[in-house]
Amino acid sequence: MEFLINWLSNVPQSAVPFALAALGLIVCERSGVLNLGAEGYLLVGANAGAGAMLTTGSPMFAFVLAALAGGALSLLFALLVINLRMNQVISGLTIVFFAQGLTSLIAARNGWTSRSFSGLDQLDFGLLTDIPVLGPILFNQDAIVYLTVALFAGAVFVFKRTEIGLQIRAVGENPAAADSTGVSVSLYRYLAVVSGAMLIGLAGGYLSVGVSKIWVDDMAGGRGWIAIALMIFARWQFWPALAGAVLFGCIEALIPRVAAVGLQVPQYFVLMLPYVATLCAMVWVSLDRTRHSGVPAALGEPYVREERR
Amino acid sequence: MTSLSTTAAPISEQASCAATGLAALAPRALQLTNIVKSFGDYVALDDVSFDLRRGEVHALLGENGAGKSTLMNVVAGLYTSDSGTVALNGSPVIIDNPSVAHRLGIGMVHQHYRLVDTFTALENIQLENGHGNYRRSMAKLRDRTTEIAERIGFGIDLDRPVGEMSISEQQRVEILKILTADARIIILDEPTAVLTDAEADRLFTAMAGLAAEGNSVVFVTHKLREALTYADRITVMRAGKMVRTVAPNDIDTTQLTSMIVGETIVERRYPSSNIGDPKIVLKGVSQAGGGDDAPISDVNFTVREGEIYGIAGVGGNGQSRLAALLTGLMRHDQGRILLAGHGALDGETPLALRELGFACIHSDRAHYGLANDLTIMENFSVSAVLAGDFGSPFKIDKRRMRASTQEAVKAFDVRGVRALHQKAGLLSGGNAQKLVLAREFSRAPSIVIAHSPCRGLDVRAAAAVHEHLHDARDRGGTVILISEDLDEILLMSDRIGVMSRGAIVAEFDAPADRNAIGKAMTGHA
Amino acid sequence: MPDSAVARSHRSLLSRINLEIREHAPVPQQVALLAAGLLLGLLVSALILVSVGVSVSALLNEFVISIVTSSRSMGNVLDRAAPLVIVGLSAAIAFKTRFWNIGIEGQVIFGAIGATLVANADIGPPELRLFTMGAAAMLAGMIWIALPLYLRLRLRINEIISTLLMNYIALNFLLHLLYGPWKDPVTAFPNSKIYEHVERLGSTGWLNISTSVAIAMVFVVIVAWIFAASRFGFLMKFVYANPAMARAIGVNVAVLTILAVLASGALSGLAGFAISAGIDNRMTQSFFVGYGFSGILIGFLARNNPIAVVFFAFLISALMVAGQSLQIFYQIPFSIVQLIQATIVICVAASEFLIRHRIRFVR
Amino acid sequence: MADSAKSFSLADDPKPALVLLSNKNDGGWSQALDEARAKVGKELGLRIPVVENVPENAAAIRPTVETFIDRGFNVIIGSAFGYSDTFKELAAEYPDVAFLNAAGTTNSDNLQSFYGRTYQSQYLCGMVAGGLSESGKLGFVGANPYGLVNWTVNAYLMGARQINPDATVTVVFTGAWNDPVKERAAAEALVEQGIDVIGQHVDTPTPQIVAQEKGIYGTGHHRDFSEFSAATQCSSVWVWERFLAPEIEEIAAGGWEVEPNGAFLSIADGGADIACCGDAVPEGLEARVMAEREALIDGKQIFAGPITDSKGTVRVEEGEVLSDADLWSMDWFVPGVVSQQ
Ligand SMILES: Nc1ncnc2c1ncn2[C@@H]1O[C@H](COP(=O)(O)OP(=O)(O)OP(=O)(O)O)[C@@H](O)[C@H]1O
Ligand SMILES: Nc1ncnc2c1ncn2[C@@H]1O[C@H](COP(=O)(O)OP(=O)(O)OP(=O)(O)O)[C@@H](O)[C@H]1O
Ligand SMILES: [Mg+2]
Ligand SMILES: [Mg+2]
Repeated sequence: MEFLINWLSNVPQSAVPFALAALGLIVCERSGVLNLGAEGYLLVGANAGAGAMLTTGSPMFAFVLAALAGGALSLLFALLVINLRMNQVISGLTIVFFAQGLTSLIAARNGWTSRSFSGLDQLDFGLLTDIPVLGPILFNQDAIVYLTVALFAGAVFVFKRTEIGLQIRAVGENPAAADSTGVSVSLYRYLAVVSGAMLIGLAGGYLSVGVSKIWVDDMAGGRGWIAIALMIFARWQFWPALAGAVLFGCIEALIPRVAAVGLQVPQYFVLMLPYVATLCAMVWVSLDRTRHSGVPAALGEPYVREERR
Repeated sequence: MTSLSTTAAPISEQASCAATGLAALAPRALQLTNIVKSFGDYVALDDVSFDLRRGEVHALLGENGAGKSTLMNVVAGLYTSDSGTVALNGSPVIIDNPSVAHRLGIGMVHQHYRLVDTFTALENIQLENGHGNYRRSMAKLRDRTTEIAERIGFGIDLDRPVGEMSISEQQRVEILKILTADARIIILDEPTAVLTDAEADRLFTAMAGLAAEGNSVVFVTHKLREALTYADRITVMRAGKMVRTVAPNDIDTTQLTSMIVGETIVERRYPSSNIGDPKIVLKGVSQAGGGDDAPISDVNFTVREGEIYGIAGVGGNGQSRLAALLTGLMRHDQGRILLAGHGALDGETPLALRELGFACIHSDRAHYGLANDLTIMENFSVSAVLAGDFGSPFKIDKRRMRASTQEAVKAFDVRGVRALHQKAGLLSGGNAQKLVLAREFSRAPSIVIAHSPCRGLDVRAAAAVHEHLHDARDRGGTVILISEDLDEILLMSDRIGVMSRGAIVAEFDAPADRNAIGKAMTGHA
Repeated sequence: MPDSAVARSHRSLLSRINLEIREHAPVPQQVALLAAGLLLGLLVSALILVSVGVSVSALLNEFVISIVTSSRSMGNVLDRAAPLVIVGLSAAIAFKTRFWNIGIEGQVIFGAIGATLVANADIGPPELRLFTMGAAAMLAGMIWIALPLYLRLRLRINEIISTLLMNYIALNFLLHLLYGPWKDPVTAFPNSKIYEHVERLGSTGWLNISTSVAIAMVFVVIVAWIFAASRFGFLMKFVYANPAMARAIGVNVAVLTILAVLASGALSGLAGFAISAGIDNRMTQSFFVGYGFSGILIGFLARNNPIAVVFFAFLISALMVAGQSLQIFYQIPFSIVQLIQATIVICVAASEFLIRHRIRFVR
Repeated sequence: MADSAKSFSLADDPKPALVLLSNKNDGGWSQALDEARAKVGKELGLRIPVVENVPENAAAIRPTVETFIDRGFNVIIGSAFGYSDTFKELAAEYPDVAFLNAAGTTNSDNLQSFYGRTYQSQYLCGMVAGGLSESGKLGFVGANPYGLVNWTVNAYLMGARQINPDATVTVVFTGAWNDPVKERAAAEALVEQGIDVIGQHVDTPTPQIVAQEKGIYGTGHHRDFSEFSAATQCSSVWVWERFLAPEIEEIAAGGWEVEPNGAFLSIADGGADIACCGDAVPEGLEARVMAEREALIDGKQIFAGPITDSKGTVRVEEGEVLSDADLWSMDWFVPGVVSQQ
């Protein structure tokens, strides 16, 4: 029981980076832009967040900066795929490569590497925290955990209940249709790419400011890729993505705890677990052939009005 | 002897000058002057002028690639013209964006519908209209749409995803889309290409009603009958140029044809003279799993050598699935497909079928017919390469490949080939289809499966395709022609099967009665 | 009805710029544009370097003079280029069937594991040992790509993600071996036992470069031939351009895809062998680092053309070698090499845009 | 490796250069070496250049080292076991250059690997931990399970049991030297298991920071981690300058003789030592630790028999001492170590 509570109360923290990253990815991809750069946005977000903490010490500022850093890098990506119509797979990978180089250069130049800082604190809900079982799980978390849920709700609202949401979805499903009704495909794709990347940047910021409280090179550790898989797993839907993130949070929070209770399982196979689980999740979803995969119909295809198809 | 006779016929000068009638006197709703539009080096619109009166229904005709869609896209703000002016109700406007066209009350239903499949009808309509508070505007829009739909007699379920709708329902959504957005100038690009006669009738009645309310309607079509029946005025384009505008009363079909293609084309029925033994027999064939098309059940028919068997029917009654079975893209669940001299076919691959003498002309040319990004030579040679011609597996003989492509291009009169290594996607629709035929017929097939081979083709190209199908039959081949175009079926077939709800419900010997077939198609036989 | 407020009589600035698809740019123009893109990329990279404090003369010296004049630098460049060429080919072959093999790194790891298995167990006669190791490496690479391939063909699972995840699984498996059963029996440290002499790819006389360079060249020729002249290559074009059409016309798309993708895995595996047996003489914990991404970028830059793969592999290799000495003597973090690679890809992509499009200004 | 060493002399004045595996500010392993470089440079009056982030593959190491040699450097100091093979080849190719390699495994006439007997310093840290712990449950975050990490874990427990015979150590391996996210997760999981002192053998100070957050104590590794965390009560630290300065002087003087199995430095030789102690450590405990340190300097053996591992296998017989070779390949834990392996 003790083990279970400890484990579950750590899940939100592990789940948030996945959840925010998957959220940002969905926002972006719903507009029809294939985004493989998640790992890169996580890195610049984490880097900016750590830098802000080390220079100003304000978590608030750190998160804003992390989101902005993600957004800024995505402008380059948007330029490549929306204006220059570069292959979206390669562009995404290039962004990851670029971000790996850039962040370690910035960190090395500023001496941020391996310098720890005080991170984000849990919110204080007073008595609520003391409720047995649920208290530590639900009411002993930091602000970003709650913000994440709010952001999901906000995204669902925007996509299901507003004009802009309808238009972004239309751009992702059929840009030609959207274009002929007067919706600017490029504008909405920019909007989606940048706001999506800001969310992923925020996820990165949380990784350094909220979780590790330190910067080391390449610290995203493949979470960006898992987030992409999560999005596929969730069929590009918001709430299932959150559920998936929680599932992965469970796995991530479980791994060190398995070791800490001294269970005899080969270590490196345990470390494979998140990746194997991701693969299994993808297999599981694909076995259900009756349901549509949910992929935006125009995903990955650049749009130019006068191009003949 | 062929079914096609062409004679160069000078267009009668008088016909055009007599373009009069009431509509011509009404004020100009839209006037295009000296429009030029080029794509790269290719001039698609060469100094085109066009005008549209208030309250008229105007037909726009022309060969494939004549520039009809391009011209209309310029009006709708999707293409930016290189030069020329556009005036609306007499005042010049710049339409450099669809949203401008939108605000100016111009609405266009495109040749390929521009609908978001996963959205409901109402969401698609909202996309065209939306501003301000979403939820409130949705509710208002629903009322407005329902009202308009009732007025013009369009019944549709606003909450169904359009992806699940039939083609004609989708078209209604497209039209409602622009009507709810207050379009006063309504442009329909080939609206009837995919509709049945009855549906087309209903559409034009609705359009006439809209015109009577003071709106203007332009429709693009390849069907001369429609233009002559429903239009107040007819404009003909050829090769990017305006030919002229006429009134339907002043012209007949033959004259109109020669205006369009610059020559007279008369296709005649041309029955088979040597029908032989049964070649392919379908017995109780059923297929239900997978695919988007309607399932088929218990399909029975026999086709003989030297015969064209036409399969008529309203689209979506299982024709695509039948075609897929016959071309090896799908495998039947039940029943037997027997091939004379071979036995039962049982899930043979497309390659195996080809080796048995099959040739396949798929309805979706872009998807199954050609690889647009590859060259004409490659597209032509691929089936021969597969069969092991042109050198060894390790070394392809490019020289022989080139020579035989050259020969075929000439034999099948594929035009617009500037070089054999030009991308196939650059060919116009008709010529691309001729290239497909050249490839499919290059290995002297004994069985031809053709599914809507002339969809979207102009008169001349269609005639050429028909000629090749006739040739195949006359060589003793067996041809199965699946088409939703009843005129084509009547023209081509030696025997006709009518397909409805996944089965052959009636058979007719040619020449058959058009009305009887029509009834069988809609299930009232 | 139109009111004068919306009926403008001037075009907005943006709508004066018209983007057109260009069907055919003449070949010399294409080459010139690509070269310009490449140059621009190098120039931007140089600017980045200067901005972090490297002098222009130092750049010239490290990137041009020392590589061209020193045969040792040249040898280094070639040594590194060999595996890069092989992974570039691997990427190109997979991309030719629209299979995004992002799992090159995992296959490189498995290739080395296969080779090391043979070396550790002394399988086969010593004269054929290297050959056996190479074959085992290729087989292991194929095995590692087989699962994503199966998942893609059978369940339509996106191979970009599955191959990527396989990288992480391979890495942990490698660590398992190196910290477990395969740790060096002599030192108990986490790398495999050192290869015996018969298990090492020696050097050939000319410039003292590794045999792996020769192997890479052989595969370049084979792949170039397959792409350009064979029936397989011809049909593969259709699989790439329009798989539905290819299937309808009788091409066995699945078999072609399987063959090409397995070949891709095999080549990546071979690269793992070339690194282990050609450079490190054992399997280490980090031998694969950077080859996966570089392979993909090389494949892309070369537009899947095997000859161009050689050129870009050489370029990236030179960049790595020069980057190394920049790191030593100008205290520039090595990550700058990644930045430069990305910058070059971006600039070349921009130039491709101009090859494929024409921008026109309309009145 | 074991061929009898010949003595080696430099032709010129010594010009050392340092090749680092990772960033010189990594807070741990590389930074410790870099700090030693500065001290040695000052002591000997030399400017010693350093290269960072040279990965463990020949393609990276060789050009780096050769460039140094080309530019006249004649004492090359490496920093990773992954450099071993390449250093061995280079040493053969450049017989008049001296090579030193921290954590290396190869030696020759002009190449000497060196490492510290960290089990000694970690043993002392274990004593501190055992003394500070109330529950007797200690935690340990390790990188990868192999000899030189395993011995620190065992020594840590053996040290702790000097003070508290019932102490246990729960160890979590992260599978990486430098992954603060995993280290934090591991440390937090350990705290949940009720440990109240945490030791470590990974490169970042994350476990110490977690200790501070959770209000428990910690012991560091590589460098004195009390600079990062108030929870850190002592650290096993590298004191490379105490080895390197005399070694370079010896090389310069001529007649340098390489230890055939590498220099395996005890506290007395200046490899690893303990930085002690924090405010929480009672004076009595500190005195005991310091006394034990003196004993180690005087030759006390930690892995002296009888030692039985957690599975009951006898590892060191009564009256014997574990050999250096067995230390390096240690793949067992003493009873009381709770681990996944
Ligand atoms: N976006 C485009 N890019 C390049 N060429 C184009 C484009 N749109 C049209 N064209 C070319 O312009 C010419 C006119 O095309 P358009 O679509 O207007 O013909 P159409 O008269 O509508 O023909 P169809 O009856 O086949 O629909 C054709 O040759 C076509 O290839
Ligand atoms: N986008 C384009 N760019 C350049 N040339 C084109 C383009 N599209 C078509 N063409 C060429 O323009 C010419 C005219 O095309 P069009 O579609 O009018 O041919 P067509 O022979 O009149 O049509 P059909 O065969 O359908 O009767 C053809 O030679 C075609 O190859
Ligand atoms: Mg058209
Ligand atoms: Mg061996």
